[in-house]
Amino acid sequence: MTEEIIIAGFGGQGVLSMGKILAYSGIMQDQEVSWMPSYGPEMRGGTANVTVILSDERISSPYLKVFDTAIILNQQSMDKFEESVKPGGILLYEPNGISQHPTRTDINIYQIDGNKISTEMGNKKIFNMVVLGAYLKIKPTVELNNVIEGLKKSLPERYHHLIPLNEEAITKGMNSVKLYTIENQVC
Amino acid sequence: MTEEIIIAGFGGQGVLSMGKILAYSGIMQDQEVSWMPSYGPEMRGGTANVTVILSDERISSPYLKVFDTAIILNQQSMDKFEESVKPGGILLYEPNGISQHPTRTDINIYQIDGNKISTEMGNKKIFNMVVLGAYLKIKPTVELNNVIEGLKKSLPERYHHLIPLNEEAITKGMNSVKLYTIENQVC
Amino acid sequence: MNVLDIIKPENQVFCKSKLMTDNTLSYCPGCGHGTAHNLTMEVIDEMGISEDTIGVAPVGCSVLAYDFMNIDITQAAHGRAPAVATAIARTWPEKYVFTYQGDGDLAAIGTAETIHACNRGENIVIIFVNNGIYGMTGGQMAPTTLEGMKSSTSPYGREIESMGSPLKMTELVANLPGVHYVTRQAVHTHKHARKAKKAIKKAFENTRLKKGLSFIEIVSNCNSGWKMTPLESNIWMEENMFPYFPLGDIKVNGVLK
Amino acid sequence: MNVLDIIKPENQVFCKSKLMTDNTLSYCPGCGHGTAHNLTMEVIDEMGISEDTIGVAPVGCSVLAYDFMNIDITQAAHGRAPAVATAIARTWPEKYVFTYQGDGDLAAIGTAETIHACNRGENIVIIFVNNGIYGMTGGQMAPTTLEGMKSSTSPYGREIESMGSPLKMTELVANLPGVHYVTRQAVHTHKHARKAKKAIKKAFENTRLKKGLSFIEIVSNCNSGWKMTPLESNIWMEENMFPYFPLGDIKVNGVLK
Amino acid sequence: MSELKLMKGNEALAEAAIRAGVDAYFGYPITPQSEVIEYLMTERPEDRTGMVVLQAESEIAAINMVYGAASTGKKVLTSSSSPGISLKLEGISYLAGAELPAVIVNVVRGGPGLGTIQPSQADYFQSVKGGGHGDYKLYVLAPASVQEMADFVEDAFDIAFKYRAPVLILSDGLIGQMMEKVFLKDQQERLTDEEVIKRHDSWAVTGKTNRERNIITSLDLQSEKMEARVRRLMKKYEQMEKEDLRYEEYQTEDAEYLFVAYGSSARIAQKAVQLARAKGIKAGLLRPITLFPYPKQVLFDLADQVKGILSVELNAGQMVEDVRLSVEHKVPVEHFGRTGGIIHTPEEVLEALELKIINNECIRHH
Amino acid sequence: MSELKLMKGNEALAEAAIRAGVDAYFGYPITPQSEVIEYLMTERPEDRTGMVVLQAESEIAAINMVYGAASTGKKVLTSSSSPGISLKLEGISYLAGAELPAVIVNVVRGGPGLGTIQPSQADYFQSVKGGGHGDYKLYVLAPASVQEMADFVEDAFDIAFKYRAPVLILSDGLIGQMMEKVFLKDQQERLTDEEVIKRHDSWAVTGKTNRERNIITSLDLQSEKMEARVRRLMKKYEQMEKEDLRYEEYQTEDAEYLFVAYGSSARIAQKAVQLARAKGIKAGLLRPITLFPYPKQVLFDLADQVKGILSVELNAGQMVEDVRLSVEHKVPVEHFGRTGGIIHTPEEVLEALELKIINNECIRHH
Amino acid sequence: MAKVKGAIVVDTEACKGCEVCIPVCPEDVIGMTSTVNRKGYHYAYMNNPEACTGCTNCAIVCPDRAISVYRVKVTA
Amino acid sequence: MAKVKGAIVVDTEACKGCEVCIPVCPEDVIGMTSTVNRKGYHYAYMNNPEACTGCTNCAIVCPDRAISVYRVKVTA
Ligand SMILES: Cc1ncc(C[n+]2csc(CCOP(=O)(O)OP(=O)(O)O)c2C)c(N)n1
Ligand SMILES: Cc1ncc(C[n+]2csc(CCOP(=O)(O)OP(=O)(O)O)c2C)c(N)n1
Ligand code: SF4
Ligand code: SF4
Ligand code: SF4
Ligand code: SF4
Ligand code: SF4
Ligand code: SF4
Ligand SMILES: [Mg+2]
Ligand SMILES: [Mg+2]
Repeated sequence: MTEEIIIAGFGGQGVLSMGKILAYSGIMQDQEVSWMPSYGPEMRGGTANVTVILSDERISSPYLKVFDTAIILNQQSMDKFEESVKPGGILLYEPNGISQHPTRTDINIYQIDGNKISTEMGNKKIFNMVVLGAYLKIKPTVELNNVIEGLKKSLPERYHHLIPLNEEAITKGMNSVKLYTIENQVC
Repeated sequence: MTEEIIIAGFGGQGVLSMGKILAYSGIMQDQEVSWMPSYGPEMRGGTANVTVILSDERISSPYLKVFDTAIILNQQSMDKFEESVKPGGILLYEPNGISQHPTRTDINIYQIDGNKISTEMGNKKIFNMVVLGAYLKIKPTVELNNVIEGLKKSLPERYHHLIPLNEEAITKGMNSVKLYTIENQVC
Repeated sequence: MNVLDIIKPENQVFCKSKLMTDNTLSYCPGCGHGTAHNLTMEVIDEMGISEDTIGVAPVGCSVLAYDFMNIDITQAAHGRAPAVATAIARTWPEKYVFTYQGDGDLAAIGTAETIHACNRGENIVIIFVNNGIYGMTGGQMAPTTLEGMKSSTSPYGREIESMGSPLKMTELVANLPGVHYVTRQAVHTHKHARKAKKAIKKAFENTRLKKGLSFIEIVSNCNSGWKMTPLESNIWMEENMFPYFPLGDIKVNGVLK
Repeated sequence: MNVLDIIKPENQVFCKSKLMTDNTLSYCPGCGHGTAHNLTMEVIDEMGISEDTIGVAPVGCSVLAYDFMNIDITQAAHGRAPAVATAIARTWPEKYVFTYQGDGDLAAIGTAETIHACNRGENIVIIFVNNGIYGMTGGQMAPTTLEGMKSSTSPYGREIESMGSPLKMTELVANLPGVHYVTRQAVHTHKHARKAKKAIKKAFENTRLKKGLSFIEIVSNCNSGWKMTPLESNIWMEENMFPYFPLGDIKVNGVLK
Repeated sequence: MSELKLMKGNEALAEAAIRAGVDAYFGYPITPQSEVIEYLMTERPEDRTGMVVLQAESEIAAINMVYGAASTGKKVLTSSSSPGISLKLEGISYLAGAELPAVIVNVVRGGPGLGTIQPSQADYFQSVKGGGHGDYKLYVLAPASVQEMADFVEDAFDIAFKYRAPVLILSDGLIGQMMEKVFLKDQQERLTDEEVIKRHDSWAVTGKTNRERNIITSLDLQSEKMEARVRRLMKKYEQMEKEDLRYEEYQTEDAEYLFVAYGSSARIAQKAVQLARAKGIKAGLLRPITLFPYPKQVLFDLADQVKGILSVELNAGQMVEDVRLSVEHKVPVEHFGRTGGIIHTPEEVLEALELKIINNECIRHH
Repeated sequence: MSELKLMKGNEALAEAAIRAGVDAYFGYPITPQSEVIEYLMTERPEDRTGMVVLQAESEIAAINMVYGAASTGKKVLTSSSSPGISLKLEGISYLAGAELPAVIVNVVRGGPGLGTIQPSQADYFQSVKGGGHGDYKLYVLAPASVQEMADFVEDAFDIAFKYRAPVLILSDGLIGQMMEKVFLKDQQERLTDEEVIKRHDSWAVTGKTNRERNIITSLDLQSEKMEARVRRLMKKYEQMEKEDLRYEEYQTEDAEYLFVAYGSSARIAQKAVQLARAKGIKAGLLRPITLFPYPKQVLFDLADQVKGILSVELNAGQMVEDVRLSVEHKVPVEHFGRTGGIIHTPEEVLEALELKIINNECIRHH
Repeated sequence: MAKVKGAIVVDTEACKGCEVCIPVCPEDVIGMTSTVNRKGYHYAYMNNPEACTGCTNCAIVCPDRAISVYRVKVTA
Repeated sequence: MAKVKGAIVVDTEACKGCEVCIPVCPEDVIGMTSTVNRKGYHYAYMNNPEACTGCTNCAIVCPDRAISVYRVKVTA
C-alpha cells in the first residue's frame, strides 16, 4: 500500500503539523513515510503545503506532482491542486473561504467543516485534527490508536494532556465528513 | 640568433634593471625579447635573478633551465647557476664575495671587477653597467648605440643626464673584462 | 458635513507616493520595513531626485525592495551593499546612491564593508533597519539581538557570555571621520515617522552637497521573528530596544553629539 | 676587569629566549616584527605557559612566525586569525591562544572577524603590529597608512578624500564591551620594548583569569615599505605615527581610559 | 540501541552530529539549512556532550573557525547553502592544503547568484572539480535520504580523520527539508582533550610539550616543497578511489538502459525505473554515493551491458561529464535535468530517457 | 598608431585597461599581480581618462564594487590571484546570475591554500567548470604573452558587453611578471555618462527616467522564472561556443603527436615542439585561447590525424578532462604537469610525450 | 471659527489588518472590520468618522500605505 | 663602592647590521664593523667595551636577538 497525500492551506492552519502527525502515525504501524514541505519566503503569511507519503515499501521520490489524496484548506490551494488528484482519487476540502468549489467528476470529493466544528469545540487550534479525522474516515490508512501514538511521539511531554482533546476532534471529524457531489452545490 | 641569459645576484645589485636595459637594447635592434624575474619574499634582502632572452624569432618559453650566458654576482648565485651554463657557453662573474670560484672546464669563464671599477668611478650605482659592458665585450649581442637607445627608453626623462655616465661605465666594463682560467686561481 | 463630501480629489492630503509600485508589499502585517520604504520614496519624490537615484538592496526581508520602489535598484549580495554603493557613487558622482540594509546584513556579514565605506566617507546614504533579528531567514539571532532576547538560534535568550553583547554599529561608525551624519530613528508612530522622514531628507541633502556618508538607523520591529502581534512588538520595542538603542542624532555635520 | 672575565655563563643576564628557534628571522634588518616576536616568546617562557599556548599567524610578513616561534602555531588565511583563534579558544578553554596580525590583515580584509571576536569577548590575546603598510606584498597602502604617506598604491601620498582616513582600529574595538584590555605600544627602544613586554604579559594574565579579549597594538616600522633605513624609520615613526596613534593604555580592566 | 524518529534531514544531521561526538559546530544562517544550527541551539549540546555551537558573523568566519578547531584535532562541522559555500571556498582550499580533517555540509539551492531557495544540484562542479583555487579535491558524500543525512556525519568524520582531509556532504533543499524515519545511533562519547592529544599529537596544534612543535600551514614558499605537498594530496585521492568509493545499484542486473543520479535526483530516478519497468523498459539506476571518488569503473563495466545512459541531475548538465569520462564513449550518454529549483518528476525523467536515449538510438540504428 | 614598450604582463594589462577606456578598477593587493593596481595608482588614470581606481578593503569588497559599477553599465575591471579569486566566487556567481558585464583577471599562483606565489595553472577547474555555486560559466581568455595581456582587455570587454556576462582573463605568475615587447593601442575615449545611458538604458540602473525602472538581480523566488534565467544563460554559452571560440595551432598540419596547452604552458610546449621536430618527432601544438568555449571540434578532428595527445598543464591534471571529453576516446590522451609553482622545461615536456604517449603506444601495438 | 474635518479611505485589499494605525489616531477614529478581505485580513475602517481631523497620523505609519487622507476646512 | 660592569656578545652571523641597538645604548658602547658577515651585513661590536654596564637595552631592542649580555658587580 502506498498513499500519496498533499495537504495545502494557509500558514496558520496547522497544515505542516497535520502532515507530521500523519507521518508519525505511519511510523507507528511500521510504514515508510516521507513529509516534504514547501518552504521559503512565500510561506510568510502565504500558503503552506506538505506532501506526505505512507508506504509499505521504500519511498522513492518524496516530491510528487499527482496525489492519491488532496486535503485542501483554502481557495489558492484549490486552484493549485484540484488538478493534481489522480483519477479515482480523493479531494477533501474545508468549504470556508472557498469561492470556486471543485468541479472534477472523475474523483471523489468530500467536505469537512473543520472551522465550525473546532469553533464549537471552543478551540480553533484543533481545526487540523478535525480535518485529519475526516480524512481517516474516508481513508483509514492509519489506525486511530496509531494516530494517538503518533501524537504522543510528535508532541512534547508537556502537551500530552491535550491528547484527549485531539482525539475528540478526530472523532468529531470522522463523524462530520460528507460526500460532496456537484449537485450538492447551491447554484 | 637567440641568446639566453641569466643574471643573478643580491637584491641591491641592479640585477633586474641590467636585464631590463639588455631587453630594451634588443628591442632597439628589432629583436624579440623576454625578461623573467624571480619574484616573491625570497627577494627580501635575499637573491634576485632574471632570465633575459634576445632572439630573432618569436620566443617560446621565457623560463629556462639552461643558458647561453650566466652573469653571476654573488656566491649563492654561483652555487645555483654554474651548472646551468650550456657547454661552450659563457659564465661572467664578479669576484668580490665569491669564495668558491667556478670549476667547469667546458665553458668560457670571465671576470669583471665591477665593484672596484664603480667605486673608482665614484658611483656604486653604475656597478651593473660595468658588468653589462663586460658582457657586451664578450658577446656583442646588442650594439652599443642600441644599448644607449635602450637606456633612454627605460629611464624616465629626468634621469637622461646620467646616460653619459652609464655609457662610460659600459666602456670601462668592456675594457676591464678578463678571461678567467683555472690556472689563474691563487691556490 | 458628509464624509463623501470630504473625500474628493481636491481635498486629498495624503496618498501613497507615486514612487511606490502597485505591488503588494511582501512584508508581514505591521512590519516597519513598509513604512521605512514609503518614507524613503516620499523623500526622493519630494526632492524631485528620483531620476538620479540608485538604490542598493541586499539580502534580507527587503531583498524585494525593487518590487516596491519605483526607481532603479540593484540587488546586492548579503552584506556587500556598501561596496556596491561605493562603486556606483564613484562612477556616477552626481547621482544619489543609497543602501537599504538589515541588521544581519550590515552588522554581521557586512561589517567590513560597512566600516570601510564609512571610513572612506563615500558620498552615499545608508538606511539601516535594525529589528534585532534575521527576519528573512526565519528569526535567527542578529548582532543587535538584545540580551536575553529569544530567537531561533538563541532559543533560551541571548547570552552575553557566549554570544557577545548586542552590537551598536551606529555608535561605532559615528567615530569614523568619513561619516558626516549619524542618527537613530523609528517609524512606528506618526511622531517617529515624521522625524525619520526629516532625517532621511537631511541625508539625501548631504549627498547633494557632497558631504560624505549619512547613516540612518531605524529601530524597527519584526513581529514574525519576535513572535508578537504588531502592536505588541511596537510596545516591546519601545520598552526594550529603545533603552539600548536610544533614538536621536549621534553625529551632525561631522560633529559627534 | 677584562671583558673575557665578564663573559661567563654565570654572568649572563640576557640571551635569546629558548622559545625562539635557531632559524634566522626572515625580516628585513631592523624590522620591529623581530622584537615583537621575541618579546612575546619571552613572556610565554617567563610565565611557563608554552605547553599550553597556541599561536595563530595569518598572512603578512609574519606568516612564517612558525619558523621562529618554538611553540605550536597554526597559519591562518589573510584576515581570519580572530575567527581561527575563537574556535581554538572555545574548544580548548584552558589554553592560551593568541593571534599575531598585521594592520592590513586585521584592519582591512579582517575587519569583520576582528570586530566580532572582540565583541564576543573571546578569551584570547590579539597582538596587532601596525606598521602603516602592507609589508609582505611590497609596500601597498594599509588602512593605517597616514595621510600623505607614500606607498606603492598611494605613490603620491594617501589622499583622505579618495582613500579615507587612517583607521584607528584599536580605539574602535576599545568601545566593545567584550574587550577587556586595550593598549598601544612600541618596541623600537628599550623603554618601549620593556613596556610592551609588560603589556603582553598582562594580556596573557588576562587569558589565565578568563577576562576576555586583550588587544595589544604595536606601532612598528617597515623600513623596506617606507623606503628608509631602520634608524630613519624609527625616527619617522616617532614623529609621524605616534601623534596619530598615541601610545599608552586605552582600556584597562574593561574600563576606557 | 538506536532510536527511531521522524525528522527533517537538517535536524537528523544535527542530532547525528551530537551523537557522533562532534566537538564543535560553527555556522551562519541561510535557507534551506538554518534548521541545523537552530536544532543545535535548541538542543544545547554544550550541556549534553560539551559540544561547542557558535553562530559566526559570516560564512567566512565560520569556515575559518572550522580551520581553527580542526588545527587542534577536534571534530568540527559547518553547514551552509550555495552562496554561503562559495564564500567558504578560500577556507576549504586552506583546509585541503593544510591537510586538516573537517566536515562541510552544503544543502544546495538553485543558483547562480542569490538564485532561489528551492532544491538544486547545480553545485556538482563546485563540489567535485574543486571550487576553490589550486590542486585539491574533496571527498564528497551525497545523501539521498534523511537516514543518510544522519549516517553520513559519522562516515564523513571517519574519512576526514583517515586522510586528514576535508569532506563535503552534498545535500540539497529536498533532503534537508523533508522528514523521514531515521534511526539514530546511540550517543558516542566525545573524546576528552587528553584523548585528542594522544591521537593527534603527531600533527595537531594543542600546545608544544615534549616534542617538536606542530605547525599547521598550507604555505610552501619553495616550489619543490609545494609540489611535494600536492603530490601527497594526489596520493590521498588515489587511495580514496581505491578504498573508499561508494555507490548503489538498483535493478541494474538486467538493465538495458541506465539512469545515473545522486541525492534527491536518485530518489526520483528510482521511481522512474519503476515506471519504466511497468512499461516494459528494462531500466536501472546507478547511484554514486561518493561523487569523488566517482564510480568510474562500475560505469565503464555497465556500459558494456546497457544501450544508453541518462545522467539525471537537478542542474543544466554537470555530472554528465564524469559519466562520459567513465564510459569512454562506449554507449551514448545524455543529460536530463531541470534547474532553478524545479524538481523533475519521475514521469519527466522516463520521458527524457525515451526521447534522448531510446528513440535516438532508433535514429542511430536506421 | 600604436606604441612599443617593454612591460610586465601585469603592467601591460593595466595600461591597456586605461587605453581601452575602462571606467573603473577595484582591487586588493596580492602577489603576483599587485603591479596591476600599483601601475594604475602611479599612472593616475583619474587624470588621464577619468577612470576610477580604488584599493578595496578586501577581494570581496572589490568584486562587489565591480558588481555595483557593472550594474550601471560601466566598464569595470578587477584582478587578483588564486586565494583572492576564491573569495570573489560568490560575487562572480552573482555577476553571472544578474547578467552583468565585467572583466576579472586571475594571475594564478600555486595552490591549494596559501600555497606558493610561483606560477601555476591549478585554477583551471575553478575557472572553467564554475568555481562559484550554480549553473553558470565564464568566458575564459588565457593569454600566453605580455601582448595578449594587453590585447585581451579590450577583447574581454567586447565579449562581456556582447553577452552581458562576466569574462575571466586567466593568466599566471609567469605571464604577469615577465616583460616582453608590447604594442599598445591608442587611447580610446571613455564613454560619457550620456553615452553609457544611451547604450545600456534597456537594463542598466542609472536612475529611472521616462522608462520602466531597471532592476539588477539574480534572485527569482519562483522556480519557473529561475529556470528560465538559467536557460537564458545556457543559450548565451551556446552562442559563445558558436561565435567566439578562439584557439591557435602550431605545426599541426603534419603532426603525429599533439600537445594541448594554454597560457604559459603553451609557451613551453611550443619549444617542446621545436625540440621534438629537431629529434624527428612530428609534434604539434593546439593552444586553446578560450578555455570556455573550448575547441572541442578542433580536437575531435585532430584526433583523426594524430596518434596520441598530451595535455600539458602547470597542475596535477585538470584540462586533460576537457581534452578527453573532446577526443571521445579516439586516441590516447595523457596529462603531464608540474605543480606547486615549478615550471616544467621544454625538455621535460618532450620527455613526457615520449614516455607517456610514444613509448606507451609501442607497448600497446606490440 | 474655522474647523478642520477629515476623512480616510482604506484600500481594503492593501490593508493587512496590522492595527498600527489605531493607537496613533488622536481621535480614536479607526476600527477593524469583523469581515476579512481576500487575503484573509480584517481591515481598518472609520469606526467614528465624525471625529477625523485628517491629521494623517494613521496614514504615515501605515506600512502598506493603505490609507488615503482627505481634509477640508469648514466654518462652523 | 659597588660598581656594575657589563659586556655584550654579538652573534655576528645573526646580526643584520640594522643599528637599532646603537642609539639605545646609554654608554655609547656599540659600533659597526667595516667588514661584513656571510650575508653581507656589517655587524655590531663593542667599540667601547669599558663603558658597558650590561643594562640590556641593546639586547631587548635587537630584532634578531643577536646580542647576549653579561654583567658582574665589581667592588671599586
Ligand atoms: C552569503 C549569504 N549568507 C546567508 C544568506 C541568508 N540570509 C538572507 S537574509 C539574511 C539575514 C537577514 O537579516 P537582516 O539583514 O537583519 O534583514 P531582515 O530580514 O531582518 O530585515 C540571511 C542570513 C544569504 N542570502 N547569503
Ligand atoms: C585572500 C588574500 N588576499 C591577499 C593576500 C596577499 N597578502 C598577503 S599579506 C598581505 C598584507 C600584509 O600586510 P600586513 O597585514 O599589514 O602585514 P605586514 O606584512 O605589514 O606585517 C596581503 C595583502 C593573501 N595572501 N590572501
Ligand atoms: S519577517 Fe520580520 S522583518 Fe521580515 S517582513 Fe516579517 S516582520 Fe518584517
Ligand atoms: S617588509 Fe617591512 S614589515 Fe616586512 S620584514 Fe621588511 S621591514 Fe618588516
Ligand atoms: S487622519 Fe488622523 S484623525 Fe483621521 S483617522 Fe487618521 S489618525 Fe485619525
Ligand atoms: S496600518 Fe494600514 S495595514 Fe495596518 S491596519 Fe491600518 S490601514 Fe491596515
Ligand atoms: S648592555 Fe647596555 S651598556 Fe652594554 S652595550 Fe648594551 S646598551 Fe650599551
Ligand atoms: S640591533 Fe641586533 S641586528 Fe641590529 S645591529 Fe644591533 S646587534 Fe645587529
Ligand atoms: Mg534584521
Ligand atoms: Mg603592515
